[in-house]
Amino acid sequence: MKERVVVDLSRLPLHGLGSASVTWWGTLAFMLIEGTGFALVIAIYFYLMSLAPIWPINARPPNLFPGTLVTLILVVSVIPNYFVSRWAEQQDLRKVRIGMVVMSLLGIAPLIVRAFEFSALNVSWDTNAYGSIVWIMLGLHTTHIMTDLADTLVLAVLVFTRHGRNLRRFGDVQDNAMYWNFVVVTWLPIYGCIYWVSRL
Amino acid sequence: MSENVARSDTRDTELGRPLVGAALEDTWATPSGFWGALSTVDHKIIGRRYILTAFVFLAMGGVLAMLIRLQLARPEARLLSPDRYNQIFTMHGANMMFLFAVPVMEAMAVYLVPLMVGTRNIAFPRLNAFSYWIYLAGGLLLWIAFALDMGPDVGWFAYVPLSGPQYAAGKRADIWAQMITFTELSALAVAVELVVTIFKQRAPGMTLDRIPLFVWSMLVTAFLVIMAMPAIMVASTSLILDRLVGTHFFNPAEGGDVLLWQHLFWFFGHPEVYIIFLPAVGMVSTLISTFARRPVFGYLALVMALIATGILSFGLWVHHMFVTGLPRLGESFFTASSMAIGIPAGVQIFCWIATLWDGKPVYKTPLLFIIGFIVTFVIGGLTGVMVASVPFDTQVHDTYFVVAHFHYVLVGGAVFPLIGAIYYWFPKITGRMMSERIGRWVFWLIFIGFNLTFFPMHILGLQGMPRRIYTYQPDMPWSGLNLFASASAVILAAGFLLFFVDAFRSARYGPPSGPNPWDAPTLEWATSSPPPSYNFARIPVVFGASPLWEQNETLAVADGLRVDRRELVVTSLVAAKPQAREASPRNSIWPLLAAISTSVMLIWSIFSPWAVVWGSIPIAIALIGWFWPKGVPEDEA
Amino acid sequence: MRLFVLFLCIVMLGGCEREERQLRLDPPVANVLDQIKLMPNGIGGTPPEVYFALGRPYETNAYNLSEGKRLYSWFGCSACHADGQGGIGPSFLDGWWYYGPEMVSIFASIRDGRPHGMPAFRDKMTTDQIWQLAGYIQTLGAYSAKTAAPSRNDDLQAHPAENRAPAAILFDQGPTPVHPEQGPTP
Amino acid sequence: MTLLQRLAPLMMLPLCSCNGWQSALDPHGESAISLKALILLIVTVCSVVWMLVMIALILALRRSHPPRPRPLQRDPRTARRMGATVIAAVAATVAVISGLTVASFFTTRALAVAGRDDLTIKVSGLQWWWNVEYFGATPDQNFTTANEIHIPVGRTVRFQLEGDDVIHSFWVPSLAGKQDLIPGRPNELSVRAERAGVYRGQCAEFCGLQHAHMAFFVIAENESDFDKWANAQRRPAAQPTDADAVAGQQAFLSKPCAACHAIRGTKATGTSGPDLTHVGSRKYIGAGLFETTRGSLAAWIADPQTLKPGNNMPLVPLSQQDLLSISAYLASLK
Repeated sequence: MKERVVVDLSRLPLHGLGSASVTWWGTLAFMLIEGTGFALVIAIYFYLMSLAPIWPINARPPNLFPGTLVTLILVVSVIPNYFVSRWAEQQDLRKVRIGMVVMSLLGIAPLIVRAFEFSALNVSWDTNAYGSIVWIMLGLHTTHIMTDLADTLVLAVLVFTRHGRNLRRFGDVQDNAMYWNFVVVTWLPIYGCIYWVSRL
Repeated sequence: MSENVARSDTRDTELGRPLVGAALEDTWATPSGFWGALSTVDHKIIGRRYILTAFVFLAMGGVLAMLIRLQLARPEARLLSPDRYNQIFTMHGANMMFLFAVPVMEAMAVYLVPLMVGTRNIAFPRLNAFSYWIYLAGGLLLWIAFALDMGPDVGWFAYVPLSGPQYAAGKRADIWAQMITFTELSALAVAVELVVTIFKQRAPGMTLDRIPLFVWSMLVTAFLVIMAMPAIMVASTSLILDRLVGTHFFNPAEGGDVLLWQHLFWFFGHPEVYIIFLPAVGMVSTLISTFARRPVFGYLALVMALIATGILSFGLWVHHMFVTGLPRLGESFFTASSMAIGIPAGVQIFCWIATLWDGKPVYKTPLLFIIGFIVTFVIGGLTGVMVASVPFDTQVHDTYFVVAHFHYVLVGGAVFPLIGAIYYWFPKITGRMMSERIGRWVFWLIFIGFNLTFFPMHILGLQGMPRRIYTYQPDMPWSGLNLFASASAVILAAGFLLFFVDAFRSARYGPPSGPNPWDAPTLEWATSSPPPSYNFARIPVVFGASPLWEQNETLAVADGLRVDRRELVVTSLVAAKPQAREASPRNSIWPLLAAISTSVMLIWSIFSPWAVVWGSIPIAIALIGWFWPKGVPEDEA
Repeated sequence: MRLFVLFLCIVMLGGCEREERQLRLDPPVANVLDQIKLMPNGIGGTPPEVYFALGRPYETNAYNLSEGKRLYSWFGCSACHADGQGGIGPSFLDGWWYYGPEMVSIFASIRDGRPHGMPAFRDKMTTDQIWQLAGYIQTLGAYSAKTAAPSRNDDLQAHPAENRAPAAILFDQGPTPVHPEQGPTP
Repeated sequence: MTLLQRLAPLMMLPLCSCNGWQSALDPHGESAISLKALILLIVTVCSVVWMLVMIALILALRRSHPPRPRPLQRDPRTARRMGATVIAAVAATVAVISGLTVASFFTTRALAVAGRDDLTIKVSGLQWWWNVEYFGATPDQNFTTANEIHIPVGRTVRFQLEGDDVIHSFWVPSLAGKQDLIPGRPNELSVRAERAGVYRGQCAEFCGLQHAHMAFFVIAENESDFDKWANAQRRPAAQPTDADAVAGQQAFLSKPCAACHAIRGTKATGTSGPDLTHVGSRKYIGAGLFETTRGSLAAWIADPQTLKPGNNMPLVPLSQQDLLSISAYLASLK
C-alpha cells in the first residue's frame, strides 16, 4: 500500500506529564483495581457485621491510640506529598530530592506505629470471623504502605543518581505522589470501620 | 547498548522507505535464540505464545471432556473412580474458564489491538511479558498437580465448606485457589495494558467513534476484568487463609458465613461470562462487516449494547443462588435484571442480521462460524432467559439443563466466533491462508457435533439428572440420551482435531496470503502479514471507522518519529490528537525473573504463611531491576 | 532438563504420598497391619514391614489424617480428651505422653485400651480406622506441624488447627499436671 | 430450519416419556405441576422467538442483493428501513422479556403461599445420605429414619432442611423445585403430593465423592397408610425370633456396626450412620443404591467401599457366618 504523509510528529515532546503519560494512566488503572479490592473487604466487613448478633464478636473494640496516630501521620503526610508533586511538575530537582527523603521518612513512620496497631486490635485473626476481617483489612492496607514505601525509597535513590535529571523521573515522582494519596484516602474508610463502626 | 546511546537522534524523515524499514527492524527486532525468546517484549510474539498456550489448554480440557463423556456413556460405569472423576470435571471447568476462555480472548487482543489501533507495541510491554509467564506458571501448577493426583476436586466454583479446611483434605483446594491468583494476576495485567493502549496509543485521528468494534469490546472487557477479578482474588485468598492459618470467613460457628463465598465468587463469576462473551461480540461484529462487505449496521447501538451489558453484568450474580433460600423478593429483582441483559444481546443480534441483510455475504469459513454462532448462541441466550426465572430455576439449577445452557453460551457464543476469528486472522498472524475446504469440514463437524452433544442435555436436566455425578443407576431413564451425547461428542472432537491439524499444516504449507486477503477495512490489514517487528513503518492516520475502505489506494501516514530508539505516538483520549513521541521499553529478562520469583512465593505460600515475607524479597529485587533505568535511548526525555 | 525431570519425579512421589486417597484397604493387608510388635512395657514397638512398604501412609497422607480427625469426633474421643486439651483423660497437646509419641503405641492404646480408664476400641473400629485415628492423634501433639495435617474444623475454635503445630504453640503452658492414677510415668 | 427439524423429535421426547419417577416433566406435586406449566410456557415462547430469529437470518442471507460496487456506498432508504425493523425487533424483545418476568414472578408468589403447614419433617443432609426426623405430638412420639420419607397425599408438608456437613440440595423433581441444605442457614420447603406414589429424589448440589449416590425416596400414601407406617416406625425394633436373626443381632452388637448405627430397643446407639431400627421396611439401602433384600444387605455389608467408594462405612472383616446372620437380622427389621 502506498503511503501519503499527512502529519509531521517531529515537533512532539519525547515524554508527556500527567494525562499525556501512559504510566499515569497505568497507575490510575492499578488504583482502580486495588480500590475495588478495598471496597470488597469493606463490604465483607459489613456483611459479616449484619450477620453477627453482637459486633465485635466477643472482643473489646480496638484501642484507638495507634490507629489514630497512623491516621494523623498519613493525613499530615499529604501536605509534603502535594509539594513534592508540585516541585516535580516544576522539574525542580533540588526540592524534589529533599521532598523524596521527607516522603520516605513519612512512609516509614506509619509502618512503625502499624506494628503496634495489630496488637491493639484486641483480637486474633483465628479467634472468629470478626478477627479475620479486621486483620485482613489492616494487612491489606499495610501491604499498600509497604509497596508504596518501597517505590518511594527506590525513587529517592534514583533522583540522587545521574538518572535524576530526567523528565521521566519527575513523572514517576508525580505518579508516586498520586499513589500515596490513594493509600492515604483508602485508609480513612478502613480506619472508620475498624475503630469506629466497632464502637457503634 | 552503548553504541545505541552514541548514535545520534535519527528520524524516519531523513531516510527513504526501505532504509526506514531496515533501521526500525534494527531497533525493534527480537534477537533470535533462547535469550531473545525469554526476554522479548514484542506484543506479537507474546500474543502468539498466549494464543498457542491457550489452545494447548483447550485441547487438554477437551481430552478431559471426552473422558467425562466416556464415563457417562453407560450407567454405573467403572472406568473412572469417583475421586478421579471429581478431579477431572473440576479440572475441565477450571481449565476451560481460567486457562483457556479468558486468556485466549485477551491473547487475541494482545496480538490484535495494537495493530488495529495502529501503534507499534502494546502499552507496558514488559508487564505483558510478565503476565504471560505468570499465566504459564499458573497453568503448569494446575496440570502438574493434576498429574500428581493433587488436582482440585471441589468443582470449578469450589463451594465452601466442601472446599474448606474441614472437608477438603490436603492441598488440592489450595492449588485451585492459587491457580486463580496466577490467572487473575495475568488477566488484570493485560486488562491494564489494553485500557492504556486503547486510551492513549490510538493512531492520530482515531476518535472514539472510529475505534474498531473489536477494540471497543476489548475496552469494555478490560474494565470488566478490572472491576470483577478483585472479587475472586479476595475470595480465593480468604479461602487459603481459612485453610492455612485458620481464619473464619466461611465458618458459621465463629461468625463466618457459607454464602459469603457464593456472593464473592459469583460477583466475579457472572461478569466472567461476559469477559468471555464480549470479545466474541467484537469478533463477530468485525468479521460480519468484512464478509458482508458493509460497515456493521448500528455502530453506536452496538457500542452502547457492549457498555450496557458490561454494567448490567454486575447486577445479576444472585441468579446463581436462587435455591439457597435468599429472600424471594430480592430474587425476583435479580430475575428482572438477568432477563434485562437479554435486551442488549437482542440489539446485537438484530444489528448483525441487518448487516448481513444489507450486505452481500461472502461465504468463507469465518462467516460460516458466525452464522453457526447466531444459531446456537440464540438458543443459549433463550435458555439463559429460562434459568433467569426463579421458579424455573428451582427445577433446572445444578442439572444437565444448566450444563447444556452454559455450553451453548460459552461454546456457541464464544468458541464459534473465536474459531471463526482464528480462520480470519490466521493469515495476518502467519502470513498463510488456512484451507477453505477443510474449513468447511471443520465447521460442519463442530456445529453438528456440538448441537447433537449438548442439546439432549437440556432434556436430561428436565428429566432430573443432576450435574457432577460420576455415574447414574441403570434404573434411571438417562442412559439413552447420555450414550447419544457421548457418541456425538466424538464428532465434535473430530472437528476440533481437524481444526488443529489444518492450523498446523497451514502454518507451514498454506498459500501465502498477502497483506489483506479478505479486503478488510481495519488497520491491522494495512501492514504486511505477518507484520514486521515495528508493526507500521509510518504510523497510519485515520479519517473514518473503516480506513482501508475509505482510502483504498494510498494510506495516510505520519512521520517524524525516531528510528534509533523504540518510539510510538501517544494521542489524546477522545480526539486522538498526537501528544508525545513516547518511548517503548526494550527487551528485558527481568519480567521473567519477576514472574519466577512471584510463582515461587505464591506456591510456597500454600504451605507456609512465612512465604509471603521471605518470598517478597526476591520479587522486590526483580521489580527494581525491571524499572531501574539502563541508560538506553528509551530513557531520554 | 534432566534436573527438571528428576525434580518432577521427586515432587511426584511426594505428591502421590500426600494426596492419593486410599478408599479401600484390602482385608489381607488390614490383617497384616494389625500385627504390631509392642515392647513388654507397652510403650515402644515396631509396626509390620508392610506399613513401611506402603510408605507410612497413616502419618504422611493428608486424606488419612483428615479421616482420623473425623473418627476422633465420631468415636467420642473428645468425651475424655476434649479437643486434645484433655479432661478425664490426659491431654495430647502438651506433647508429654504416658506411652510416648510412637504410632504403634498410640495404635495399641486405641485398639487394646490402657489401664485407668482408656477403653479398647478393638470391637468398635476397623484396623484401617484405628491407624487413621492414631496418625491424627500423633499430629495433635506434634512438636512441629506437618503440611499434611488437617486444618481447623467448621466449628467453635477450641485450639489452633493441627497444621499449625498446636503442641509447639501450647507448650509454654507446660505439661498438664501428672495424674499418677492415669498410668505409669515413662 | 434443518436444525429445528432435527431437534423436533428430541423436543417431543421428554413430553411423552412418563417413566420419569424423578422428572420435572412428570409432576405429581402441587408446585411441580405449576412449575411444569411455567416451563412449558417459557419453552414455547422461546422456541417461537428462536424460529423467528432464524427466519430473519435466512431471509437476510437469501436476499437477492442489489449490486453495490463499493462497501461504503450507502442507501439512506434501506438504512432507514433497517433502523425501523431493528427498533421494532428490540421493542418486541423487551415486551417478551417483561412478559416472562411477570409470569415467573406470579409463579414465585404461588409457590411462596403454599397453604397451611400441618406436618413438619426435619431432613438433614450428610455425606452421603439423608437423616429424616418426624415430630409427633409429644417428644416420645418423635422418630428417626433415613433415606425414605413417607408423606400423606393432599396434605402440605413442611420440610426443615439442615446441612450438617457440606452443602447438599433437596430435590424431588416430580413434587417440587429444589432447595439447598446449607450449614448454618436452615431452609424450609413446602411440598404437597397430589397423587399417591413413589417419587425419587437426589442431592443436586455437588457434595463430594459419592454425590452421585445420594438418593432418597418420597412415598406419598393415603392418610391411613401413612398413620400405619408412622406408628410402625415409632415402635422399637422387633426382637428377632429365628435362630439366624438372633445370631445376627449378637454379631451386630459385638462388631463395629453398633458403634455407628442405632437400632432402637437394642444396645446399638451409634449416631454417625443411618438409623437401622426398621431398615428392613425401607425400599432401598445405601441411599438408593439397591433395593432392600437379604442378598443386597449382605453384599453391602461385605464390601461397601467397592459398591460406593469413599462412603463413610468401613469394610468390616466378617466371617461368612456373621455376614449371613447379620443380613438376616437386618432384613427382619420390618
